[in-house]
Order: sequence, then structure tokens, then C-alpha cells
Amino acid sequence: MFSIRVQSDDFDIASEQKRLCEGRTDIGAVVTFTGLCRDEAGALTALELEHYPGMAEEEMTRVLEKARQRWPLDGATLIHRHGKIAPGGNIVLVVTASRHRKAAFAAAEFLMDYLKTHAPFWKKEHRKDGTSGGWVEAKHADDQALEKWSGA
Amino acid sequence: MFSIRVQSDDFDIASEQKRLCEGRTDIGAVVTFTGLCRDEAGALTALELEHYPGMAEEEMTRVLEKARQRWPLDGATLIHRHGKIAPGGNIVLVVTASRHRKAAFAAAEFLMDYLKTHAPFWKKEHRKDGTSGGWVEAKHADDQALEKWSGA
Amino acid sequence: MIKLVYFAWVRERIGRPEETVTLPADVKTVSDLIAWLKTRGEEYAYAFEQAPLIRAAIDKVHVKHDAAIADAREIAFFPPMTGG
Amino acid sequence: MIKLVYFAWVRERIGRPEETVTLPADVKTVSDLIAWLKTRGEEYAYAFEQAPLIRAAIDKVHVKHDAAIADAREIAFFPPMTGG
Repeated sequence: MFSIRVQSDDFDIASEQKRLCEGRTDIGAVVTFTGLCRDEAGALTALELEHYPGMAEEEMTRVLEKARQRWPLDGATLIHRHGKIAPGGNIVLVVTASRHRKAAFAAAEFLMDYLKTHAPFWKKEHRKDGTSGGWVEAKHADDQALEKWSGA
Repeated sequence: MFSIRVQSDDFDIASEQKRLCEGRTDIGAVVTFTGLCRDEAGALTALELEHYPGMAEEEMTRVLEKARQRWPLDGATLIHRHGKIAPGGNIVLVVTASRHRKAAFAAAEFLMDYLKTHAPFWKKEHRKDGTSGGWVEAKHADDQALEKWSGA
Repeated sequence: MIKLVYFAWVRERIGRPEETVTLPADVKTVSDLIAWLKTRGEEYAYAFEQAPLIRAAIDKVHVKHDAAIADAREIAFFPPMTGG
Repeated sequence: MIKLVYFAWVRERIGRPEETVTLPADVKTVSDLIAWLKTRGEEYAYAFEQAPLIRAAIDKVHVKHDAAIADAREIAFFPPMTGG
């Protein structure tokens, strides 16, 4: 089963993993990646995730299709939240299931690298002092991470 | 928090992830790997996991220590079950938490590659026809997977 | 008539999330469109001051600035993405 | 006196999970120990017929066959691991 979701509600990794694996005995490996709202300095009240409705879903579907063409996946789920998310809260979930652990790991990492750079979401900081900390800047490291997947 | 466990009881990935992250806002990325009892042919009643008590825990602790020396981890959990496990059941869990997704992914994959080849566990097949399918053979691919970590 | 949509600080600088415009006949590519928008006022000049950084999508698919607009119904402009 | 422990098919072939033995003075390494065990009966010869494949641990730490036994308290023999 392959699915993508864009939602403001939180998600539960155990239910999502169960949904992929329930009633199946052909899956040997499941990898999950959870991206969380980080606030090392303790200065944020929330990150606000803006997205491009419609394109977000379409792009996540395209990215998932790319991963399926590349690895023998038995199932995968992508969930990206939007709206205000407090420090420590869930932002994004990738779940990949495969017969083989290498495929599950590689596909999950690939999906995250592509989501970071291709899925139309933007983070804005809301600070405890009442000011807006502005828009989070894209990281060069995220673009570099993509290069790993450009060969082969 | 870093911990390892060897147990016959099942585990729950959501509780394990929560245990690592609860009350923290410095973790940006959590990766989980779940290894499941696979039975594509539908011929098994169970896999039986034998282990070397004492050494299993020690080796898992050593492997975790290696990962901590290599990546900036904020927490990690390793759980390996023993005893009979039915097809579709959980066998092993690795959870890694880090500020950075690359570290969480790499450490989880490294931990699995090391657990596969270093943790003293052995799988025996129990078949539906009442016979023992014998001991699962080690895969050359698992030894090869380790080579990836030998540089750097 | 084409729909333009803006996100994140591009939206904030322009001051609106979307608008519908009629393009001059000589606006053939995304680059042409950006150049034309910049003539429409300070807010556009500010939003596109570092034009090469701005990402574009035509009908919800990422495109480069040299992409032809052709029969596009919706063109989006936004900063590099920071989701995930 | 040293404790020997066996796992998986090594255990099954030898027919016991563990035993305590007194080693001859010339058994200095894991290889020596395997060679000595193979002289103790068919079940040992069978368990160690492909000796290079068998893994060993001294006091719960993986070792190679050329490792010195020295003051070991417990030596384990087992097939390549298949957990995870």
C-alpha cells in the first residue's frame, strides 16, 4: 500500500506502520523517519508550516513514484503536517516497507532528501518574545544531499 | 538516553520513540528500523530465535557505543527479541535520535548491519508440516554490508 | 488570463496570496513573467530582487525560469522549500 | 577448568549446550582448542567439520581463531549469526 497525506492533525507512527504491515508476512523490514520541530535555544513557541495545497500532494506522489521505480518496496507512507507545530511536535513521517532492509533504508532516506527540497512547504518561526523569527532558510546541505541519488 | 534490551516480549515502536523524545526539543530526527519475521512461502509456523545470554547484551552495548562515537546521537534504543516469533511478528528494533537526519539514518543502518553480523542470535525455522526447516544461513550480503562502514 | 500564486516570503512581500492577470503577448517564459512583474510596483521588485533564488511551478509542477508559459493556467512563485 | 558453551547447530551437533573441561597444557589458542575438541568424538568432529566457518567468543567477546586462550573462563562456539 502506498499513500501520501497532507494534514494539520498529528500522526501516530505505530498505527501507520501497522497499516502498512497488517495481515502481511512478506515484509522483512520497515523504516520510519520522523521529523520533529526542533528548538535548541528554547526561543520558539511554534514553527508554522505553510504549504501549496494541491501541489504538495502532487509532488509527494511524484517523489513516492520515483522511489518505487528505484527500490523493491512493498509499501510506503508519506505524511506532512501543515499549520503551527510546537517544539517537540511531529512535522513529517516517512514509512517504507520492503523485503530487504537496504531497500527500506535507502528509499526512506531518498524520500526525505526529496521532500526537503521538492515538497512545497515553508517554515516560519514564531518566537516567545512575540516577534516573528522570520522564515527558515533553505540549507545548502539539503541540496547537496540530493546529489547522492543522481548517479545509478 | 541510550539503552539496549533482549526480551521475549513484543515491543511497541511508538512507546519506544516517545521514551527517547519525551520532554525534549533538541531532537530533529528519529529513525526506526523494525525487522519482522518474514515468510513469503507461507510455510512457517514460527522462527525461533536462540541467543547467547549475557553476550547478546554486551555485544549490543558495544555496537551502540561504536555508533555513538561515530555520529552525534541524542538517543538510541536497541531491542532484540528471542524465542518463537510468528510470521509478521517483530524481531528487532533500532531507534536513533539526532539533531540531524543524516546522522539518524546512518547510525540506524550501521547499527542494523552490526547487529546482523555481531549480535549472537540464530534463527531456526519451524514449518507448518511439523518438520524443522533447519537453521537460517548467514548471508554473504550481510558481511558485505559491513564494508560500507570500514573507511572514514 | 492566468492565475499567479505566491507563498511564504514571496507572498508576504507582494502582499497577496494570489491574483489573476492578463499577460502581454511578449511574456513567453517564466523569466519574462518575472521581469514583467518587477515593473508592476515596488512590492514586486522587492519580492523578486534576487530573482534567480525564486522557485517557480507551472500548474503545480516545478519548472526552471526558462520554461515556456504556453497554456499554463496557474503559475506559482516561492522561496526554496524548507519542509520536512 | 574452563567452561565451553555452544549455540545453534553447533550445540545440536555436539548434543549439549555447555560443559566444563580441563585443557591439555599445549592448547594455547582457539584453533588448538578446536583441534583438541575434534579428537574427543564424532559429534565434535561433525560440529567442527568446517572449522573456519565456526565463530568463537572468549568471555563474551568475539575473537578470531588465532586468539590466545590465556585466562579465559568461558569460550563459546557458534555458527555465523543470523539475528536482526
